[in-house]
This record gives sequence, C-alpha cells and structure tokens, in this order.
Amino acid sequence: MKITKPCNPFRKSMLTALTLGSVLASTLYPTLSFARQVQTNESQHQLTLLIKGYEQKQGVTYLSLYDNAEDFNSMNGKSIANVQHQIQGDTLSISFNQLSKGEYAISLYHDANNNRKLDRNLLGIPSEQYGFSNDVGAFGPAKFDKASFKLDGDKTVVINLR
Amino acid sequence: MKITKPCNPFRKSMLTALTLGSVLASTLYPTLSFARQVQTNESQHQLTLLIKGYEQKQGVTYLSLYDNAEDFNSMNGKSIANVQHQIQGDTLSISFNQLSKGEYAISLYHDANNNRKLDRNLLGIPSEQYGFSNDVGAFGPAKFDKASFKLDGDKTVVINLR
Amino acid sequence: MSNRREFLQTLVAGTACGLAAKSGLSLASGSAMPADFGGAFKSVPKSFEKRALTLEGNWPTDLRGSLYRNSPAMLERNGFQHSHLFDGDGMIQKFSLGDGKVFHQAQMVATDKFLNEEDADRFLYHGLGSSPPNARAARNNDSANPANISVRKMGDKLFALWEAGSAYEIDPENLSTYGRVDWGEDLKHLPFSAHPLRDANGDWWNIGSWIYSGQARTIIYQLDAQAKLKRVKAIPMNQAGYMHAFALSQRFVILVNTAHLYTPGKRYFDSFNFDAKGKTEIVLLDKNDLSVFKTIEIPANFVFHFGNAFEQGEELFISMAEYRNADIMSKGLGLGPHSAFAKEATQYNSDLSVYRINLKNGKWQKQSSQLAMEFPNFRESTPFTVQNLIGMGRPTGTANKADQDYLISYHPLSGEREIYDFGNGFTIEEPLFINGASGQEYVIHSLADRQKSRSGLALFRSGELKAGPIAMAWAEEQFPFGFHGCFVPS
Amino acid sequence: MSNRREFLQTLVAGTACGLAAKSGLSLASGSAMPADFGGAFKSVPKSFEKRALTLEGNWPTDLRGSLYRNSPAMLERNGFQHSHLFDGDGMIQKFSLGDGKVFHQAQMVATDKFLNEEDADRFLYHGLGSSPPNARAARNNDSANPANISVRKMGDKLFALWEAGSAYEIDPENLSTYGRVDWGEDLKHLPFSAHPLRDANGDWWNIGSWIYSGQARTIIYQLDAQAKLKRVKAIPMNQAGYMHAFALSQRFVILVNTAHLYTPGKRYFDSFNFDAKGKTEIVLLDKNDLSVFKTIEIPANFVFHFGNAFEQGEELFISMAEYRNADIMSKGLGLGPHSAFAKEATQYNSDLSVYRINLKNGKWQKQSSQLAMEFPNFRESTPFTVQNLIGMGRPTGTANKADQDYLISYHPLSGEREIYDFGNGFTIEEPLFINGASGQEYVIHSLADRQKSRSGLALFRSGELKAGPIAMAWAEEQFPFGFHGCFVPS
Repeated sequence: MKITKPCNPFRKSMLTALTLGSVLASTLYPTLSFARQVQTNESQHQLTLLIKGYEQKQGVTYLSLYDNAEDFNSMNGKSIANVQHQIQGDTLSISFNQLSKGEYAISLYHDANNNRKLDRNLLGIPSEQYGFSNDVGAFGPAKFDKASFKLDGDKTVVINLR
Repeated sequence: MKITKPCNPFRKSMLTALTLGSVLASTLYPTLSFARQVQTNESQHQLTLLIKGYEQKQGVTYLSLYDNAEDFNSMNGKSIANVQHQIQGDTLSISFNQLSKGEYAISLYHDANNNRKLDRNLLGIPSEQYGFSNDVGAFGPAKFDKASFKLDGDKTVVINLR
Repeated sequence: MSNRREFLQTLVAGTACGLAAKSGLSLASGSAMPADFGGAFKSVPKSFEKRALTLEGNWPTDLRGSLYRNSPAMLERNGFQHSHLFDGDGMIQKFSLGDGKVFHQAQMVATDKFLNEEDADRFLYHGLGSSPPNARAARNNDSANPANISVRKMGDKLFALWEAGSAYEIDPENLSTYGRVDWGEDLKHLPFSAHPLRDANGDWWNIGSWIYSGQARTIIYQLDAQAKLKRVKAIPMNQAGYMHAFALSQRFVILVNTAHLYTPGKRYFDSFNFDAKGKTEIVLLDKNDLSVFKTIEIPANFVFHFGNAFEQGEELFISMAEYRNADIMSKGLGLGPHSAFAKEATQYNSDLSVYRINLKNGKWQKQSSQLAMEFPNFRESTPFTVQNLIGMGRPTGTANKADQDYLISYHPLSGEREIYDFGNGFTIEEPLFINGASGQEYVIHSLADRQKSRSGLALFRSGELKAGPIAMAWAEEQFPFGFHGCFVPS
Repeated sequence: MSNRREFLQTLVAGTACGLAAKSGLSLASGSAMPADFGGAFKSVPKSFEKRALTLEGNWPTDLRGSLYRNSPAMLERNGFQHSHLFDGDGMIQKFSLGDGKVFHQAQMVATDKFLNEEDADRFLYHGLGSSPPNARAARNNDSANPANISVRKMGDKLFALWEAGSAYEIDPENLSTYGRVDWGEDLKHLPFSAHPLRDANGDWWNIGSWIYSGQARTIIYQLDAQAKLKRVKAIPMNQAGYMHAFALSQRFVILVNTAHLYTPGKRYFDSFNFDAKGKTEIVLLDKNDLSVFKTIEIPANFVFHFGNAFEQGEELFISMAEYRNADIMSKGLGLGPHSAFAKEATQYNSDLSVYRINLKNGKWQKQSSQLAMEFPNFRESTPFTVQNLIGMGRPTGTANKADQDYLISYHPLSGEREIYDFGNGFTIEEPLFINGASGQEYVIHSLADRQKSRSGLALFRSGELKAGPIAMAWAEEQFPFGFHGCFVPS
C-alpha cells in the first residue's frame, strides 16, 4: 500500500503553487487540459535539422539530440530527443520547436537495411552511414565540444552523412 | 561470399539511371554527398505537432507517425517516424518538414516515470497519458479512419493528451 | 486497452445505496419534498468543529470509541447544484463516545477532485446525472472520485471509500486526509469498493468492478489484517453487470453479478440497461486460488447490499437486499417526480431475501422476508455464523409509504424480526452492532430529527429494539446525511 | 569505432610493390626519366581487344592456359594526372596460350570507383599522393578501391585484388567485372590483401591489415578451395605497422608487422613514419585457433613481399624481400627527383633475406642473399618445401643501377642463384613457375621492349634461366605495366 501525495486538510499550500489552467473543448467530450497556461516563453527556440547525403533511399534514420557533454560523450541514452524517421528521399528534415537556449549536439545514423541498428563490421566500424552536428566525427565518435552548437534563437543545422 | 552489384563491363546501362550529383564542401575535408540533386519537390509538406495536456513536467513523450491504416491499426512498428522527446514544459512541438501528400495519423504516450513504456494497470488500461491525432481514442485505441487527417500542405495538428 | 474517459463518464454508478438516498433530502433543511430539493443543499460547511452533544437517557459507561460515518456532503459550488445526492463530496463525521460524553466533529475528504474544485471554485467533473458547465474529461478513475460512500478501519488505518476508484487514507484523530492509496503500481486508480469484508482470520477482502469498454472483470483484493495487499486478481465476468458490494463465506468470495448491464454509451444514463429477460449470476470464487468454483444463474435482479453469508454442510446461505429490477438505480435515485424521493414511491422497495444454494448441484431456493430492509449489517467478528441482521426500511406490507424508516432486525433462517419506529419526522441512518467493554452488545445509529433540524445518535440494547433507544445524543444543528461507517472501540 | 574517412585518406598505402614501380614508367612511352613522367600516361585505352601475338622461338605444345596480370592502367582523366603509378585503376590483362598461338586481351576492372569516375568524367578520390581537385571524401574502404594490385584464381573464380578493400570478381573468359565481393555481412569493405596464399590442403589464407584510428588489427581470412569463407578473425597487433603480404608455413600464419608505423594524420604522407629505433614483429599465428603462438622481435625493417615459408623440425624458414627502412615506400615511390625512378637510386634496394627461427626459444638468424630481388615467387602446389625462388631485380653488388632488371632464381638454403639479363631497354615483370601438361616446369613473365614500344612474353625452362628464353611472343604495341598475376592451366 502506498499513500500518494500526503497532505493535510485541503492541501492548500501545495495548490497555491500548482494552479491549474483549463482549456476547454467540445461539450459532449470536453477535451481536458491540465496544462498550466502556456507561457509565452521567449527562451524556446526552433531547431531545424536538415540531413543530407543519403546513399540509399530506403531505411530509417535514427537521430539523437543531446544538450550536455556527459550524456553525448557517453551516449548513455539520456538524450533530449530521439527520432526515427523513414527515408524516402534524398534528405530528411525535422524541427524541434520548443528547445531552451543552450548548447546542443546531434548524432545520427542511417539504418539502411531496417535491422534497427547501425551495422558494424568485424572491427566494429560502422558499415552504415552516420553523422554528427558540425559534420565532425571524421576520426571516430565525435565529442560534445566538437559537435555542439549554440542555440539562442531559431536555427537550421545541416548534417552531411558520412 | 557474396557478389554485390553484378555488372557487365562498366555497368553503363545501370549508371544511366543512377547519375550522381555531387555536393562539395571544404577542401581539406571535402564533405561528400552522393545524394542525387535534391529535387524541388512541391509535394513535400511540413507537419507541425503541438502536444498539450501534460500532467507532469518530467518524462519522455513517445510519438509515432503513420501513413496507412494497416500499420496504424496493428501498431506493427512500421511507422513513418517515431519521436522520443523529453518533456520539460507544458507542451511539446516538433515538425516533420518533408512529408509527402497523404493521410497521416499519430499515436503517442507520455512515459512520465522514464521506464520506457506506457504503464498499464492490472487490467491493461494505460496509467500514463496517451493521445491520438484528432483527439480520438476515447473508447480504446483509435483506428486510422478516426485518427487520420489529410496532409496536402503545411499543417499544424494539436493533440491533447488523455 | 480499455478507456478511462469512457469509464469516468459512468463512474458515478456505484454510489447508490438504496433507501438512504431519501434521507439525503434532509441534509440541510427540513423539507422532504422533491419540489424543494433544489434549494436544499446550499451552504453546507466543509467541516464541523468538535462539539459535545446533549445526552439523553442512559449512556453505558463501558461504551468507548468512535463512530465514523461518510456523507456526500458538498453538493453546491459557485452557484451550481448537483442534482443527485451521490455527487456530493465525501465528508467524514466522527462521533466520539466515552467518559459520559459524546462529541461530534466532521471534515471533508481532501480528494484530488475536491482539491481541484476548491482551487477552481467550481465543480469540474460530470456527476451521476449532474453536468456542471465546462466539465473536464476525467483523466482516470480518481479524477472525479468523491470518496463519499463509506469509511472503514482496516488494521490501524482509516479509509474513506468510494467504489469506482481509490481509497483515501484519513487520520482517525483529526480526520485530515493523508492521500490516495495505491495498493500497487499497477493498481493505481482502479475500483476499490466501499464494502470490504473481514475474513475470520482477520484478512480483508474487497472487490473492484470493471465493466467498461466491453471488459467485464472483477478485481479481487485480499489484504492482511494490517491492510497490506496479499493478493490481487482480475476475474473475467460473463456479463458487465453492476456490482456494488459482495459477500464472503468460509470458502468463497461471492459475487452477485446483476442483470443491470453496462453497454458503452455516450452518457451515463444510456449506459446501463436492466435486462429483465436476462439473468443474475452468483459467482463463487474459491478463496484458495480465486478460481471460479461455481456460477449459479438466478432470475434477473438488482442488489446493492448483502448480509452475511455462511456455509452449513453443503449449503451456502446468502442474504441480500434484493430489487426485482434496477429502477431504484436508473430512476429511483434521480430527483424527478418519479424518483424514490417522491411520496408513495413503494415501487422501489427492496426485499431482504435469503438464497440457499446447494454447493454440490448448484440448485437454490429463495426465502423472502417481505421486509424492504436496506443497509443490512451483521457482526464482523463472527462473519460466517447464523445471526440476525439489522438494517433500516419497512415491511413491504406497509401500504402507506411514509417518509420515515424503521429500524429492523431479521433472522435469515427463522424469519424472526423486530422493528422500531421513531415516527414521522425522523431519518435514521445505517445501524451497526457494537460492543461495550463488558461485552454487552448494542445497536447504534445516527439520525436526524427533521422537525427540530438537528442530528444525533440513538443507542439500543441489541435484541431489544422494540424497547426503543436506551440513550440518545443530540447536536444543535443538522449534519449531512451519512451512508456507511464503522465503530472503532477505544 | 574507427573511422572510414581517415582510413581512406591513407588507403593507398598498400599499393606499393617494390621495384616494379620503376617499370611503370614504361607504361605508354619509352621514357624512364622522372622529368618525362608527367606526360607518360595519357591516352591509355580502357581495353585491349583480343589479338594474337607474334611468336618467336619454340613454344611448347603442352603449355596451355591463361596468364592473368593486373595493371594500374588509368592514371589520367579529364586533364588531371595522378602523380603516382599506384593510383591507376586496375586493368586485367590476359595472355592465352595454346594451339601454337598466344593471344592478348585486357579490360579495366569495373570498380565502384572506376564507374563513378567514368560517370563523373573525372577522378573523385585522393590517391597516394595524388589529389584531384574537389575530391570526395571516401565513404568506405572501397570508395577509392582501384583493384589494381593482383589477379588470382581461387576455386573457379577469378579475383582482382587490391589490399585495403574488397576483391572484385572477374569473368575469367571476357574479363568483365561481376562485382565487389563480400565475404560476409560484417566483412564488407574490409581490407583483403592482394597476396592470398594457398595451404597444402587447398585452402586459401589471406590477411587484411587495419592500422587506423589507433586500432591495429589484422584480419585473418581462411577460405576453402572454392573460395568460400571458412573462418575469419581479427587479431590485435602490438603496433600499427604496414603489412602488404604475409607468409604461411605448415603450422603458422606468419605476419611480419613492420616498423613503418601509422599514426593518424591529416594527409597520407604524414601518417606513416618509419621507426628506425623500433622493431619489426614476426607474429606466428597457430592455424588451429589463430592464437598467437609466438611473437619474435627483429630489428626495424620494411617488407612488401615474401617467398615461401617452411618448417624443418623446430626451425621455421621465412624468406622476404627486406628493406632496411621504408624509404622505398615513403620516398622511393614518389615521383620527385629523389624517387626510386631516378637513375642510380640504389638506396632503395631490397635484400632477399632468409630468417631462420627456432620455434622453441624464438631465437633467429638471418641469411642475406645480397640480391635486390623482388616479387619472389615459388611453387604454389608445394608451398612448404625447400625450393628455389624466382624473382626480378639485381645483385646489390651491381654498383651501376641500370634501368633494367634481371630475372633471378635463388635457393634460400644453399644460396645458389641463377640470373638472366635481357639487357638495356627491357622491363621485365613478375615471373611465375608454370607447368606444361607433360609436367615440364617453366618460368614465364611478361616484359616490355621499350625501345620498340611493344610488350610480350618470355618463357624459360625452369632451372635453365641463364640459357635465356626458349620462346617469346610480341604484341605490336605496349601494354600497361603489370604488378601481380597468376597462370591458370587449361
């Protein structure tokens, strides 16, 4: 048995900090939103990625967005976002529309044969295309200090697959 | 032993259909692109998603974009794109910038406790937030005919989490 | 995957409790007429400070403890009035007995619903037939959980109970709310009925009935004496019938899956339909492995509450306040001219019936009491013994449906009965067997004197109901009417 | 994760083949002067149609088959000239012997590189010291693979071989290219040397040397007699030394990990440095499990090619064309005034040496032949026997470095040697032992008569080199100079 949210009568003090705004929709099935009022957050920026250099027009691109060196360098899975996107053309473009100001870096690979991994050869060297922001990574996995870029406004980043 | 790309001398006939364009970059580390010339494709549209209604400000949103009923209804993993995105605010917005004209549908859930799955209770009922395009799915998993929308130009789709 | 919203559109289904609803009319006014109902629930306080009651008669000195009761108290916010008693937010009332004094105090249960609505200063969710403007879709089973049906002590913990969502733990002393109870990670927000039953070994059993989205499954909870989850299992049901409570015998968890069937609909009122040509199923679950031992079909009926069940040799006895259809729920609990609140509404009467089932061949016979007795109670310490039940209601032979109820005792085998009538103007609430320190058994219940707009307690010597109360205690004001509760000796 | 681009910046490392480079000068002109080199490689045809050669002397009637040779033929495109012979795209030449006639035909290997560059009408990739404008970054080890070092028959398949990337399969009849060969899914684009060796049981062994990004690992391939992969393993190396070929004995795969060490650099020329104070390691891998049986340090040296190796009791004999440093590769193969193509450039001479290693204690001694003999060849059918080697070069005592080479036979134990000199104006290519149907053994090699601008074949009776060729065959034109090849009897 677990008691959630212990509180004394009416939990008023807690509620003060958690004031809810409500967004209302249809009457029959009113759409609920517990969201606080969406603040007009000037520190939220759009990052558009344009991935180029696909050698094959099929398969899936796996992309990760990081916001700090530790996670990026260790590739520990603690990315801000991951995207898997089918490839049907020569380029791929997506946008993250609500990123905070900061330093970001991107790693990605193209799973051309849809086996859900970056194929590597006997020596562990990628045999499918990959890439990093700033197009670094020529000498092995790129580190954050090389791959990172500053986001302090809307920005488009082009990455050429290796 | 596997012979790749069998061809007769010079493989000229094949090459005719595979004319390569080249994109050139820096001289020291010229960036390679085997990409065919990026066609100005007027049938590529931007789809912007705005996810609302987060009850918790932490965790990860898992989102899938489908373009056909079979894959959507069976949730067989054959989505056009999947996105995992950390939640740090009240809403989430991303854009797919190069989608072809067509019918699409979206399913998503919010893994608030970062255990990489949509938690379900003893009865198999989601205990974390989820959603579908058109805000359908009130009576169980939505079907494509209910969740799908037409994309034939740039579009913004708002999804309210359940 | 089933669906929460659909469920929540209908979750108020479980708050019915028979004739008690009528007493709800007396909440804050003396009027008992439907026509006056609209203005009857304003200005209910969110708490009652601890105050001594005025004593009458002879209060036994060996009687010490607390009578806890849960009331659907808050029916009005910011100008909007729920049109159904069961939509009121739960309030825990506590009567403290001892030292020759009786105190009363009460406090709203601080559910998530209540807190959110306090904050919004309006009702946010659909109730049972009540639709506040700009209602929110419920997020989960607890979004609209008012925790308003019962209050029970299990182990050293006190719980405010609803039935379609979680329990809330309450401080037994000051009645403050500790919070929502999760029995397990995958049990969050699942139904947990207001009528847990105590096994002979001290364990607690409860059910949670899930009948939505085409999934009819009953969750069986087994808790130890300290209210720690020992076992849980979801049992598939043959039909999505309404179940408010259950019964327990030596060997079985007994579900009575009524013929009031749920079909996914857009509005609650459209969701349930009584299948008069269908059946009610009595499902016997073996306590050992919670497998279905036997399913016995009986003619379509409707039930909220059970007396105790017991096995004698190969026979199983189950008593229940049985309705011949679900009108009590679908119409009787509404507040229109055809509701149970209307005068002469004898069509909603229940019948305290005893089913006698042969466990070998499943054959059964039924004994009707001719008593419209509801809120049946028995002695929890000896759950599987033959014993008289107490409850409130009236003999169905009483042609003149008055606005008051009788206190009733009934023996399920002998049919022996005992009745006490306070007379017009009184509303009595759920009676309980309680014991003094000396071992003397009493029957206690709260009541309202509507004429004088005051609430109080009445105490009877058990087995001597006809003699009338041996003691009473009166407040200077009328408290919200209560549904179910418990007595905790001290 | 190592890195492809870095590798590809340097992958031309493996195309060196000793003195043969010098002959490259005669590709399409009679000039041997570095000053004239720039214009020497224009207008190389992409194929030579099948044409009969003019025969001289006495061609044995029992000699039937095809001599295949690989040549770095295409060194110019769209006005840009590679400045290094090894950057030329591979061309397979075939001399067909039999029925008293000799035919010649040739065809470019249709590598991905060649096809892409045909399509682009320009060179697209950096070569060894050649940097075409707007070069592309290589995508993988095969992006710039010219398949220009050797051509070998394994099983019934013919392969054009490079060393830093994949083999290409060639049609043995019409020399068309079937395509790139993947020995396995995880072996795509990995190095596969131009010098596979045949085991006594018919199996084929080969190495692939990976020395980039701080990872020094040698891939050991074992193929069956039909060139189907039986086993593959990557063996970690102690240093990232250059390895062009390897040796094989009864029990061991023998790697000679030279002191020419790779350090990741931005340009190929900066990437290798000969560590004169370091060591060369002879690594003996047990064929059974490819474990390291023993590693023997010898003084820093440099080696492209090996004769055969064999064990006698506890002694292992390995012959190799040994250089005292890697100048032949770092400078000698360049085309500046200090290159091996310059007159009197005796500083690049190799020395055919025999290492004699005690397998018990690892002690070794070396026997120097005083012969600057390269492209050593032996009888593949008896690989682990004591036998004389054939090759081309000159005695290191020859003070006057002429522009021609000698045909040489050398016995690694007795030191017995035999030398034939065609005289000035001839460039001879790799000699091979071949057998006639009657069992008679011959030595055959292609050559160019630079004075007359024509290419041809010379045939010797084995063991009678001094007597000069018993037969020759001449074309009416000069073909691209070839590196390595094989004779396939028919």
